[in-house]
Amino acid sequence: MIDKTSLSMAQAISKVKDGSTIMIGGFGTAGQPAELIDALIEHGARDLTIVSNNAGNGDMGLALLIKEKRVRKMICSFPRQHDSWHFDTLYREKGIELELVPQGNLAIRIQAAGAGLGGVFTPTGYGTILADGKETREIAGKKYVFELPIKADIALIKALKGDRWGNLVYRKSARNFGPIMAMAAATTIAQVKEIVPLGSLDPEHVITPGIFVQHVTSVGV
Amino acid sequence: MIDKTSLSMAQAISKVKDGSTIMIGGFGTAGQPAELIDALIEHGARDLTIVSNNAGNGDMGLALLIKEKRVRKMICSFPRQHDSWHFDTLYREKGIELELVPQGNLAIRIQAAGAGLGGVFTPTGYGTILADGKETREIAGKKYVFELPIKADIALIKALKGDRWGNLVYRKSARNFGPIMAMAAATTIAQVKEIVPLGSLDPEHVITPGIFVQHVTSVGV
Amino acid sequence: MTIQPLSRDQIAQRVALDIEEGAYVNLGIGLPTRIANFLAPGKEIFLHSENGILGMGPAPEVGKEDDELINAGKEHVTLLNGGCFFHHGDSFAMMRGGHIDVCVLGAFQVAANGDLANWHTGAPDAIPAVGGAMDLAVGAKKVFVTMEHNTKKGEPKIVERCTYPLTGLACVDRIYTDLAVIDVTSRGLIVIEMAPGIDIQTLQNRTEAPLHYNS
Amino acid sequence: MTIQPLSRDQIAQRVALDIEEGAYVNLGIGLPTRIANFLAPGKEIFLHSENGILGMGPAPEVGKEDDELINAGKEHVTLLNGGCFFHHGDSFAMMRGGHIDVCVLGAFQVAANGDLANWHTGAPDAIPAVGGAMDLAVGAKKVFVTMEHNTKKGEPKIVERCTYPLTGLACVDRIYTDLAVIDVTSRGLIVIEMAPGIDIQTLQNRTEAPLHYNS
Repeated sequence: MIDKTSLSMAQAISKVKDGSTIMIGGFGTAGQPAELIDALIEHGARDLTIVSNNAGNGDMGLALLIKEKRVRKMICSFPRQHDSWHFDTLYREKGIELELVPQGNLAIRIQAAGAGLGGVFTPTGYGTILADGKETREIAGKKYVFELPIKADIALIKALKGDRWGNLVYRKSARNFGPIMAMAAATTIAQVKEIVPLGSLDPEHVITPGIFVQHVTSVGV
Repeated sequence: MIDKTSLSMAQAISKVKDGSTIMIGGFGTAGQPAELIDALIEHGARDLTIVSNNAGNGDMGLALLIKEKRVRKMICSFPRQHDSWHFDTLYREKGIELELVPQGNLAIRIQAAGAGLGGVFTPTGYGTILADGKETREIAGKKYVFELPIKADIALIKALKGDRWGNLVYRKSARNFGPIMAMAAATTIAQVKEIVPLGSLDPEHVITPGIFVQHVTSVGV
Repeated sequence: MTIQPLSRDQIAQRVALDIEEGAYVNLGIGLPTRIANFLAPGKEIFLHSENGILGMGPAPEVGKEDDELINAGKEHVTLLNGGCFFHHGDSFAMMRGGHIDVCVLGAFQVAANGDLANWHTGAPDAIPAVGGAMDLAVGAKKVFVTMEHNTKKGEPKIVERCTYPLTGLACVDRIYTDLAVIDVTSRGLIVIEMAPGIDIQTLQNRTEAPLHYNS
Repeated sequence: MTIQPLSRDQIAQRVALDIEEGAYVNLGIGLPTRIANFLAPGKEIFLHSENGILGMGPAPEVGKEDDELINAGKEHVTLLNGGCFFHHGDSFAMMRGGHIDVCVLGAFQVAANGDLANWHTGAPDAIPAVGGAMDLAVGAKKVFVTMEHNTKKGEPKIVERCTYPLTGLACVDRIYTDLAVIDVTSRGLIVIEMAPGIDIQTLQNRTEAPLHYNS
């Protein structure tokens, strides 16, 4: 019997190694896997590359991971927020590397990794400093920038419900990056509010098929 | 009030012009919008480019459209089936052009069009005759072929239910190409078994958001 | 007659007039978000949020906020009957793929050729953050900009060439400021409306790029 | 002892032994489809179908067929408890993106370096059709091939170089025929099992490419 819910959060997170690339779901705090990030902080891995839309809020979660200097590099679209002071401080001190990626290029590069593409030509960012040094091409009269896939060793995502085969459903705008990050990581760990019996998720309504998820861990209600 | 269900099937299909590129959903007969294809046959448009996984079955639908020499070119992955005699005959007579595309490249090229990409590097087909003459590139030690997006003037798809804003849900493996074709066509016409009141589709379960659909037409039960 | 610049709400109200029923619309953070308040209640207009919402409704009643139902500015919103959710891949396919009819963005500068600068002042100590602005700039069928006509120091924001880092090239279709509504065309900037009390010469004085008028 | 070639069902049964619990597996049209019949009922194995199914179950009872629940060979199937549906984009992301652990394909020819030819005879009047074979060949973590060891005319199908148009380059990991199970390795073809009654020399005689054995 395959049971992807069998590991504790700490056991699942122990797959993270120093130097890993980790995708973290969420748009602001919506969809952010707070408990998994706490487990990652507890775990102690260092020298991480984090792929996430933002660079942490307040003093918790990703912001705390950054504060503790465990993040070597952030790949994100919108680090600056009203409460991103830990990132801001470290960035100004040159204590953290930043690869700033337009949000849609972040999404498509993650998707490209999940879908096994070598790269894509995207119109976004053409002619801007975020395309500096990148290959460009005119295709059918429009200008594009070549972007490489972004893949990860681990994805940490938050969903609403999951089953022992790893099937997931999400809730409202907390879905955001979860489904595409699950596809782009070698190991995806999903925290869910509820683990449900196999077969209780309608096969028409599953958003992330279990093939993209290696561990499902419950955070209770 | 926006009501995408207001046109009859014939009125919706009248948007097709001679020389149009038309995507037709379905994998074999599952998900094939049979009534819309009948309306297209009735409509009379000629010199069509058809993008569809197969090249018609038996004597009806797409096979009939091909038999009537209304299709200039097929873009598909698997034209040959046990009952694809109309395509087979016309192809051997050089009465129809064929662009044979590996199924996953067909899918990703349709997705690239829907997502506004200029093109993608795909590993599929590398080193085969289906990549003859195409640009290739080695990226991170793996070989890829450059493929251009495939977009369409019209997509004809089949779904289970739709509402007046164009939101769609599908049924089982009849979903197949519907969602990605809807994204890649300037005008998408969906035939549904049932038009349901706005709000009766759960916002978490909508598979094709209405933004990708211009007309919804009922074929009854 | 003294110049009566439009208030921020009046600018939002003016943009709302140009959004047609049935349009798929993305409203940027800040002033553009306010436009939603002025859309005619009888018109069905589809508001898109980059974080995976179509059919976004107004702010919820106090006490009914849901932290998992937020807009791009991370403010609480609601979902209309008929709205739906989707992931970031599909959301940016809508934006990049030309499916959004209108986006409305704020700006630091717009150039005469439609170049847009709205994400970065270029200041060396600024924390850069781009979000979805570049995707909207290249992907929306029409790009509208709302901004004050001049900076607080009185410098023009409609310029010959942007001095701030660009968001997108030749992408702006129409500019709404407190002083005027201006179309960006292949024949240059064409003023189509002016605020009460302002004259052509005064508007030009406050604008670096040359303005034209349909005669 | 006379040679006792494996029947098609025996080949399918043999492949089934090599599929581990928890594997995500795509079974090609024809002989590979039969493998499903021989998977140990106690093992949970996830069958993927390119047309948007994960967790495919066996053929339905007579009278319970559903034309909208079919496999890649357009045969009626069922869905297991815990299975799900998705569109073609996601389905081929699974295949091309390295998410499928094992695919099993039929073949016209396999070369010593793992090149696979299974979609087109190259005959001038043949109607070409490729389907998802090329995606599986490049994308699955392991590519298994099942085929008769020789053509009906007795020609070898395991060759130095494929003469038929290729499906994928250096992609085959293991070959299952009626006469042997052969691994494709960087050191060449290594025979790991032979059918009852066949000897090394006879097997080599029926094989164009040189065969090796682990001593």
